[in-house]
This record gives sequence, structure tokens and C-alpha cells, in this order.
Amino acid sequence: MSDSAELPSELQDRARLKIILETALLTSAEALPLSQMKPLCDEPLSNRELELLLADIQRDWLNRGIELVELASGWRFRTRPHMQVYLDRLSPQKPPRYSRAVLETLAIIAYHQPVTRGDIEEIRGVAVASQILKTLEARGWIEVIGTRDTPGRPELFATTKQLLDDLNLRTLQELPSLSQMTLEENDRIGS
Amino acid sequence: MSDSAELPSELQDRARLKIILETALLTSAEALPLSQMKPLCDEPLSNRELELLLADIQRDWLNRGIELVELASGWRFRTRPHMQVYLDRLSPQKPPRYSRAVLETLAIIAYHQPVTRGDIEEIRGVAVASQILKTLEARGWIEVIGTRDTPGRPELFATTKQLLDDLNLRTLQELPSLSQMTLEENDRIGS
Amino acid sequence: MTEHPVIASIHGEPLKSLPQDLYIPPDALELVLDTFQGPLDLLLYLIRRHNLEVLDIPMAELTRQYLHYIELLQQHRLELAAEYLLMAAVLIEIKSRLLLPKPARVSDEEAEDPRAELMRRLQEYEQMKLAAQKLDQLPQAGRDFEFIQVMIEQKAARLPEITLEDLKLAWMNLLEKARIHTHHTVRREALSVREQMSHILRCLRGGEFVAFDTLFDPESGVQRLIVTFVAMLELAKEYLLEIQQSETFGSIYVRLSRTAE
Repeated sequence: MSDSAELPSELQDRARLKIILETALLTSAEALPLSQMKPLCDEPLSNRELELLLADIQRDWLNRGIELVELASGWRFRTRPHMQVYLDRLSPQKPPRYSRAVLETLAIIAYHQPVTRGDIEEIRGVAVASQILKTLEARGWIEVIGTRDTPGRPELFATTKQLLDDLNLRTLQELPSLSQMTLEENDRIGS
Repeated sequence: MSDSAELPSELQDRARLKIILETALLTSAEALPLSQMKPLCDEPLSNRELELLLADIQRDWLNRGIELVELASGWRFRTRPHMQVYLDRLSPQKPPRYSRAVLETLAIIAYHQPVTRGDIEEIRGVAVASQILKTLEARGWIEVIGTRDTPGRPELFATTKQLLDDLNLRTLQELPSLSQMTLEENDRIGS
Repeated sequence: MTEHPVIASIHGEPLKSLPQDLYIPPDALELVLDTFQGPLDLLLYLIRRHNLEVLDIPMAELTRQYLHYIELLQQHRLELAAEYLLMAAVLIEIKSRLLLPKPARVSDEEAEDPRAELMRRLQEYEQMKLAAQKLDQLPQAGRDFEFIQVMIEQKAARLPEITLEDLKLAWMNLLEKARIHTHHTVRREALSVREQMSHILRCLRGGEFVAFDTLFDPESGVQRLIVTFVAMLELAKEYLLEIQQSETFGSIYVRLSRTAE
């Protein structure tokens, strides 16, 4: 208290205003445009002055877990990306899962590549929705590597290096062995 | 960077951990109990160590607009009450004040819990409208914790941790003392 | 009412008019039941207004005021809640018991004051009424302070992850299905040939002729070389490749079959 009393009053006001702005920004559920921040100041402030204060707050938070950013709709605090890994530990949401159709399609492409949509449909015994192939392409796990020289020139799908990376494999040979699986399946059915 | 490189690594870790804890507390939608904070630390921490870090964070925020408080269900940042006058300028709609009927019902549940609707009616001398109980349940301040083993098996109401959190209390013992209240009232009447 | 100019007598002081704070203008009568939380609240009001002790209620005065109040309300045809009328009955009962001579048999214990139950209820209610006021005075989240919840910057919608186990299970499912639909069989393939087929197609994607030997990596070992060769034969068999050799023992060139481009 005695310290702040010795500050020039202008500095005091500025420090107080910074605290008020910071509190408002930390509390607000939405980004605050400059126009909405102005009523927080007891004396009228120009945009320029307000922006200087905000830049000052930004600096205060430089090496912290959240940062003050200016977005199209105004200013707001948000977490820095590298904090995500810790925050995820707090709310362990179950990661989304791909449907059985997507996984089976991927398995067929992985083990039978290069394959056409028709090949996949024949093995699965049902039509393959375009959405399934798009999902896998968008994820960067499959790609079209050519077309088969048959009527309609169907596209040939193969898996990508990215899939191997994401599965932490070096080559496709490291995929679970089909013969092993067939044995297991026979055991399972037999028992 | 060069500065922090010169810090003893223990201090670095502590500073990093403080930032992670602060970020988690600033972003959490609910109060965080110590048990939930522990997974944030890469190395196992005792409650005591965690509390020292939290006390440290509390000190960091001493002269600011928000403060770290310990509530019934854990630790949480909240605005300091003297900031409210500014925050009200941002969102002029105030939450509605509760009616006397709602507040008296809440008081009876808080001080006499667990109670049935019949108990509340007995003390207030009037019927308790369902709306009153619904209002308190919707706010998350009361909940049904069972039924009383009497004819009709009436529901038993009790207050929640959220009520304590929302009133900035850690335990039910921190509710205003009844005997103190009666003394004050008698003084008031007597004077 | 006109035959009773003295409305009430408080501690011997006659009251000639309704206390100001008790009077409610007729057009505001509908608010009456909202103003008081019930008969206990009204009784407390009457007692406390006149600085009376809850523990020593002058029953006669209290009952008279209460009944007068009820009468006033009824004059305006306000439907009184049953609780108010019940309380009137209770008050009259207590009052009449107080008027009756005490029973001759006097036990050691003092006969219970007929007011005791009412006093207990009034005290209990008053305590809760005060507690309600105190609770309302406590700083309240959303009204007197806010909890902080800074937005968590979400990465682009989290994508599903898969594991080898997922792929394996998907394949086992297919095997089982294949068993049911016996009209086709799932062939077991030499995986490396398939992979190599994809690899070759990828190398040839430009559509240009590529030297045959550049598709083989001598460093990768004999097995790999054989697999690559088998893959190329497979591709040729599926008409995916065009293989050309302009002269005997000359260089062999390979490109995607033109129709396959």
C-alpha cells in the first residue's frame, strides 16, 4: 500500500486501469472489442491509449500459459497451444473413433493395395460410401495412385507413408500378419 | 531464455509447474481439487508441495483483479468482489434476486438438511411451491439425496458443494452461525 | 369495526388506528400474501413491530390483531390461504385455554404453557428467516463476483486415432463375414508384392517412361528385388503397365499403360 502511494498518480491510474481491463478480459466469455472496453475506464480513452494498455497486458503474459490476442471480434485471453497437452490430462475426453466401415475399408486397402472401390465392395459385400474414402483421403492415409484399365477406369487406392508413420510402422510388412490372424480367427471360431 | 538457462533446474521446474497449474485453474470450468491437479505434474507431488505452489500462485495475484480461492470442491480463480462494479458495466443484466420464499427454503435446507418438503412446510407454516424447489435445483444448489423411510417415502433434500462454491465457502460450518444471528436480532429489537 | 374505536392495546397503550406499516391500501391487497411468507411471518411481524418478545406473547393482543387483519383482508374478498385461517383457529384455541382455570391437580412439574408450541415455531421460523437474509448477504457467484474461465484454444477438431489392433479387428471382422458369405473368398496375399505394386505405380505417376532398372534398388536385397519383379509382372497382368524394349538386350522402359493414366 505504502509503495503504491508513492507512485505518481498517473502511474497509479494506469496500473489500476490495467488491472480492471485484465480482469474484464479474463472474465468475459467472448472477445471484447475496444468499444466495449471503454466504459470500464472512468475517463474517456482513445483507441490508441487503450491499445497501448492492452499491448502492455500482452507483455505481462508473455511467458505464461495463456495469452491475450486480438481477433476479428475483439480481444480475448486464450490458452497457448503448448498447454493443450496438460489441459488434456484434466479432461480426458474419449478420442473420437472411426466407424467399422471406415476401419474395414482401410484394412482392405492396406492389405490388398492397390484396390478399386469395386474390389473393396466385393470383399465387404456392401457398397462403399464415397464419404468413407473421402474421410481416409482427407486424413492422408490413402491416395489414388492410378486407374485400372478396365471399363470405367476405376481409381486405384493405396495407403500412404503417413499411415505407416501414424501407426509407427516402417513398412507395410510390419502390419499384423494375415496368416497369423487367420489362424487366430480359426481358433476363435473353433472354440 | 538465457536467464532461465542460468536458473537451477529445480527452480525452472517449479516455475514451469506454476504456469501449468495457473493455466489449468484459469481455464477450468469447475473448481479443481488437489487430486485432479496431480496428473498435471510430470513427477508425483505431495498435497503439501502442491499447496505450497498454490499459495505461491495466490501471492502472485495479491494485488490484482482476480484471486485464487479454496472452495468446497477445490481451487478456483474468481474476481475480487470490488471488481464487480466494473464488470457490471460490461453486462448490465444482473442475475435476478431470489424471492424471500426461495431464500427461506434454501436456508431451511442448508441448516436442517436433510429435510423433506413436509419439514420445510412445517417450519415455514405454508405450502412450498414446486417452483421454489425447481429453481434451487436448477441453480445446482440443492439436490435429492434419498427418501425418508416414512409413508409416501418423501424425498430428502440437501445442499450441494456448488452452493458452497458459489457462496465462497469451504464447508457448511462456514455458514453464518444461527446463535450469532439470534443474538444480533435480539440486540436490534432491544435497542 | 366502527364499534371498536380502539383497535388494539399494546402494553396498555390503546391503539386508535392501524399502525402505518400494517395498513395496506386496498388496491395493493393482492400483494399481501406475497409480502408475508405465511401466518408465522405475519405473527412475527405483529410481535416484532411492537417490540414484543417471542418468548412472552401477550396472546389476547396478538390474537385480536391477527383476527383483525384477517377480517380486513376478507372485507376485500381476498381469498385467504388456508394456512392463515388455520392459524386463526390455533390462536383462538390457545387463548381460550389460557382463560380456562388451571386444573386443580397440580403436579410437581409446571403445567405446560399452551403458548409453548407456538412460541417454539415462531422462534424456529424467525431463525430461518434471519438465516435466509444472511445467506442472501453472502457474496454470490454471478452476482457479486465471477468465476474465471479462460477459453481453451481448441486445436482443429480432434481426429480419431487408430491402432494396429483396430486394423486387425477390422480384418478379423471381414474374415468372419467372408465365412458367412461363402460365395467369395478373401485371398491371402503376399503383402510385400502388393506394397511394391503400389510403390511402382507411385513411381510411374508422372506418366513418362521410366528406366526399368531404376525401379529396382540393388541395396534392398535379393528378396526385395524379386518382390519388385513379381509386382511388376502382376501390374502387367492387370494391364496397368506398359513395358517396352526397343531392341534385344536394350534398355527396358516402363510407364503406366496409357489407358491407365
